[in-house]
Amino acid sequence: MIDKIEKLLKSLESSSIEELEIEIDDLKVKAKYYRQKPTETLIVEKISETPVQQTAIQKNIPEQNKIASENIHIVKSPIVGTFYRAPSPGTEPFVKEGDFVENGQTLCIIEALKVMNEIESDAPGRIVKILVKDGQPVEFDQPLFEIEKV
Amino acid sequence: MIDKIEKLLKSLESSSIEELEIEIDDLKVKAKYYRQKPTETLIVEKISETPVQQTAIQKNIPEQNKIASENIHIVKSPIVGTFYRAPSPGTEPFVKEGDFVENGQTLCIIEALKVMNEIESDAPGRIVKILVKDGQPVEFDQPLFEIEKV
Amino acid sequence: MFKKVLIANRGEIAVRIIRTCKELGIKTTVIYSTADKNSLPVFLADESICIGEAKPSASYLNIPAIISAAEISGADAIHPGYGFLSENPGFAEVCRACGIEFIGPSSETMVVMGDKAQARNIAQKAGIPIVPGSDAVKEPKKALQFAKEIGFPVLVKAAHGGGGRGMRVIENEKGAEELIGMAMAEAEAAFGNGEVYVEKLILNPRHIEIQVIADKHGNVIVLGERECSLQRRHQKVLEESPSPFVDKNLRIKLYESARKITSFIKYEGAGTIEFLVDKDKNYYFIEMNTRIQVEHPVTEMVTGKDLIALQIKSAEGEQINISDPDLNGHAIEFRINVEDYKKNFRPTPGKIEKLLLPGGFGVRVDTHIYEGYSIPPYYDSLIAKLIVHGENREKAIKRGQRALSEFFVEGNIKTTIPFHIKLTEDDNFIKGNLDTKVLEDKILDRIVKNK
Amino acid sequence: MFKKVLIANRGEIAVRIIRTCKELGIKTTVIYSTADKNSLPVFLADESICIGEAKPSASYLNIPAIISAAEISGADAIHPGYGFLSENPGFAEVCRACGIEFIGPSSETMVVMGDKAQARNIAQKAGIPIVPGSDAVKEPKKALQFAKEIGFPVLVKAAHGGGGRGMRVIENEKGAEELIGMAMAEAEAAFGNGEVYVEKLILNPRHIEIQVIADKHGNVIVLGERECSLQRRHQKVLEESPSPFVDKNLRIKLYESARKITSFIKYEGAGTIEFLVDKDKNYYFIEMNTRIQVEHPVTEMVTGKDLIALQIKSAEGEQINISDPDLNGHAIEFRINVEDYKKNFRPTPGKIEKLLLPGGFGVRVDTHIYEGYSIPPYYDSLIAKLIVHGENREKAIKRGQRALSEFFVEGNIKTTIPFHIKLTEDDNFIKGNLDTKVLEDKILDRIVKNK
Repeated sequence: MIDKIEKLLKSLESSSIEELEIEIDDLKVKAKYYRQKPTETLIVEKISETPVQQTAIQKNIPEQNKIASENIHIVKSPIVGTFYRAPSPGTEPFVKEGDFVENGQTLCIIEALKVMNEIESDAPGRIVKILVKDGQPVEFDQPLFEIEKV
Repeated sequence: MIDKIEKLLKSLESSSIEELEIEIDDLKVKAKYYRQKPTETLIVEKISETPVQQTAIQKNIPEQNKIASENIHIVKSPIVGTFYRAPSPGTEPFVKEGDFVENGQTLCIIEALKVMNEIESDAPGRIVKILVKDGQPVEFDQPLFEIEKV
Repeated sequence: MFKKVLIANRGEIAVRIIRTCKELGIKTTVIYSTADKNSLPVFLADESICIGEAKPSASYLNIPAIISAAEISGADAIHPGYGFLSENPGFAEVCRACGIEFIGPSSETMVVMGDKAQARNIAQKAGIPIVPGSDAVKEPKKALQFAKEIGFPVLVKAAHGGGGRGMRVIENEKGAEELIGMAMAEAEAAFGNGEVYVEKLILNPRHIEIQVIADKHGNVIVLGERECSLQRRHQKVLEESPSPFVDKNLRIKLYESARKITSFIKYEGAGTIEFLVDKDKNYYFIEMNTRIQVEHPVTEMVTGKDLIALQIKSAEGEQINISDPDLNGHAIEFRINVEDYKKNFRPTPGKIEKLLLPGGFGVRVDTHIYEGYSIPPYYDSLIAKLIVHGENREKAIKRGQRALSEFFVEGNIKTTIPFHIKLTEDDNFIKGNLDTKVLEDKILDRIVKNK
Repeated sequence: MFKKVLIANRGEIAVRIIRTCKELGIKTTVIYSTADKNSLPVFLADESICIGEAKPSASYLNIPAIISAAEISGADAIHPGYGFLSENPGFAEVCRACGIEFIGPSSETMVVMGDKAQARNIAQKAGIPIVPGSDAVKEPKKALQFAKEIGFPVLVKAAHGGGGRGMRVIENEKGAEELIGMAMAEAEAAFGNGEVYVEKLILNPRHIEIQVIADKHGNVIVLGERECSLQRRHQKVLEESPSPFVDKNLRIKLYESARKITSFIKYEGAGTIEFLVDKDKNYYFIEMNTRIQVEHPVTEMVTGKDLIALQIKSAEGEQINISDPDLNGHAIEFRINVEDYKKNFRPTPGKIEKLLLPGGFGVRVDTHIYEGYSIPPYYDSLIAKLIVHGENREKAIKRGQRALSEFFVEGNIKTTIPFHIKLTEDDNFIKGNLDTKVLEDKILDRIVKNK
């Protein structure tokens, strides 16, 4: 078994895995690789980053790092489509800022290919901010809601 | 079992694994490798500099920074040409390693355009090292002599 | 004219398409996966939409996400590039069902030409030479019978897939049936269909292909041939145009055959007709690629025609009534991959710390890399295409050597640049003595061992 | 054939020459100043020799040091590039006296063509049209008399220098003598010789030049014209070939004149004959440049000929017996300088922190910059030449716009890239309504004020 572990560890040498944990029967292995981090100094960062373009869609994405504080959970879009706050035009929105939501509660609809996809909250808490506007196109992984965990 | 672990640990010597934990039955092993981290500034330098080519002429230039210690003075070539240690073929060289020289004393000749240019010392001291060979082409600013100030 | 084109691809071909769209005054939207957030196409396009995770099935092969992105961006056409969904008739179908023009031929054409057996039939009906061989067969015995009829050696090939899987060379009758059975099992495992066909094996053939552009009005333009014989594991490594082997007489015949089949199937857009050519200059249709190809720039360099522009023009329904362009000079494309050629061309994705791209007269670089770019490990290893043009083949080779010598890529990666430098010094290459096996049989060993 | 060429220059033209030498199998040595230690030519050449301090007089104009470098490197020829010593007859003389071939014409030719008055005389003798005007004159009164003879407006020009110093436009007789006197005083101060000549002023002329290559056997090849009318303070900012103004008839006449004068002076190497062309397509010889020019790539792009290679071939004494090449498509060169065009084109040397060079079909970049390079403040501000080629002028402009849009240079510098983007959108430029004053009179203000 150890031989197999050895083979596995070596084979991951040039991967980007940083930490690995394996438990199999009674064997438990934890490994941590040294990965050269590209963020060494400010200068390197500036050099190595292509400025990300401001597109119509990206423009409205707040900087994730800024808001990702300890208590704030971000609900992101799992698909590309159009964001709607209410089940149909003219009806009440699913949620408003300040509302408390349960895990699994519907937060919005994203329409993709004429299908209305209900997006559910993946954490309970209070809606602090709704990051996109009704009818706005959203891309994959785009932050939609800030939820304060309570 | 310990043998196998030993083998495993050694085999990972040249990997990039930094930390490894193994638990098997009642055995628990924790290992931490020392991985030399490239220092940050070094990388920046490497990135931003075009590698200077090794030409026939430049190959013989010692790294200036290394030798430029407090007491060492470097006499550099003021012109492009061919370096000669002696006034004419077969005669004694102007100076040898170990010699003490005065400010203004002739150290060598650099021939350029059929003209023999005598190069004088611009500091008094002991010749520690002669950095180019007799008959070798030299470029502008090329280090010729190391003189230890006394 | 299209107002906005969505590019359903990544890497250098996405950059390539953006460039022509810009020149045509068409807006561009690129889709991208989370792994390509900092990629050059995302930076260069007018608009970019993240559509999914890194793995291709979640992003570049994710049809619903791509269509949804096209809808929210308001694109009126989709360019599929090469690879990914470019030869997927279902995708073309969905695009059109959603009112988005798919820049490529009809899905019906893609279905037919995507099936080797059907494509052979079509070629035969169009009256162009094909490699003597069978229809798709299921039973090993029947396959053996065909093999005997056309004579050994023969090639057994999967009828419903490519890439060399399910492919077997059978030298003679001895053990032939078992080998055929194995090929069928492989094909079944790889493509879900065990049918194969049996072909006469053309010994040491050249792979020569003809570029065509057809509009929706029946005009077919032929844009010269490409010599693509230098291959490793059926992957092209270097292409050129014109072929050093094709003379005027053969060119006329290849042009005529290419035009025939293109017209016969009422093809629309850019397509490539691949031929095997034996040492006596007999040629045989093998397949048609219904998309733009990696190596299209060599054709652009010798014809002066922008193939992506013509492809878009065709999709827009415009008339393309130009005559077949003359071939001017000679062009060579070097595919630069992040691969360690000394270690069996193992991919080496990583970060580019230092980059100098070659430039100057007669040098073109199509690439998506830049200094500081990290090559993600999820996609193919092509990082740049270096294309050189010269007055003749000899000058093009010298220019290629010069350009390769000033192409510096540094980082924790290896590229095939040193491999190409050695390839250009190889006698077989310099003399143009090429066939589809020459690289693997005669050149590779010498290069790897540095002789 | 030369075995080793020493390149007595720096920057992009040094890179340009290294490239062709590599393609020809000739070794290269570059000389450099201490300021250019980390420059691209030093990196790309086979060999490099530091010859002096940063200031040009200590290095790139330092004839003894350059000759000494050539001797220790064993170079058999020197390429002077443009600027620096390229039009210095003394340097050519010394090279040859030391047994080193100077890649350029004879020093006698350089002397004659370097003197405007002599060059005019030669042109007249060779039977090609010159701007009506005087010989070199010393006395203001004599100059005035000539002015009256040929009619106002006239131009008074220093006979022994260039760059606009000692130059005066005189609209009419009133105050003419004083103005002439001032011009003479300026010429005396700038060039140590107050002689001027008086010329008929051609109103709103175009600057159109003809590229020639002549071998040592009397063959003269004419390689099309270049339209260089877009100038700011007599400095070219953008050049193209062919000229949108030259028709077949005018081209024949310009070719004939260029060939006449080249043959007449038994010219050797690459040369450029500059003409002014008025709105009625009358043309007048103004001067001949006895070197390769910055804008030579546009000629290379439309003729397919490598001018540096032809220049070297000529210097080697080879026969160049090709016919005048046809002009294929259209090429435009954008000179990219580190200058702040909004602040009167003030130079802004500094470090390049981030660089993306344009690429793809029909795009050529001649440059010596790279990411991380620091532009020294001692030399001129040209950092790159972007050359685009298209099937016609309209397509070349679109391609230029595309290429400029993807050309990113970041750091504590400003470049003229945004200036060129606006220039390509200017109506005068798009319509080809060009003359030597149009940029300053009609375009610049609008661009700077961002109208």
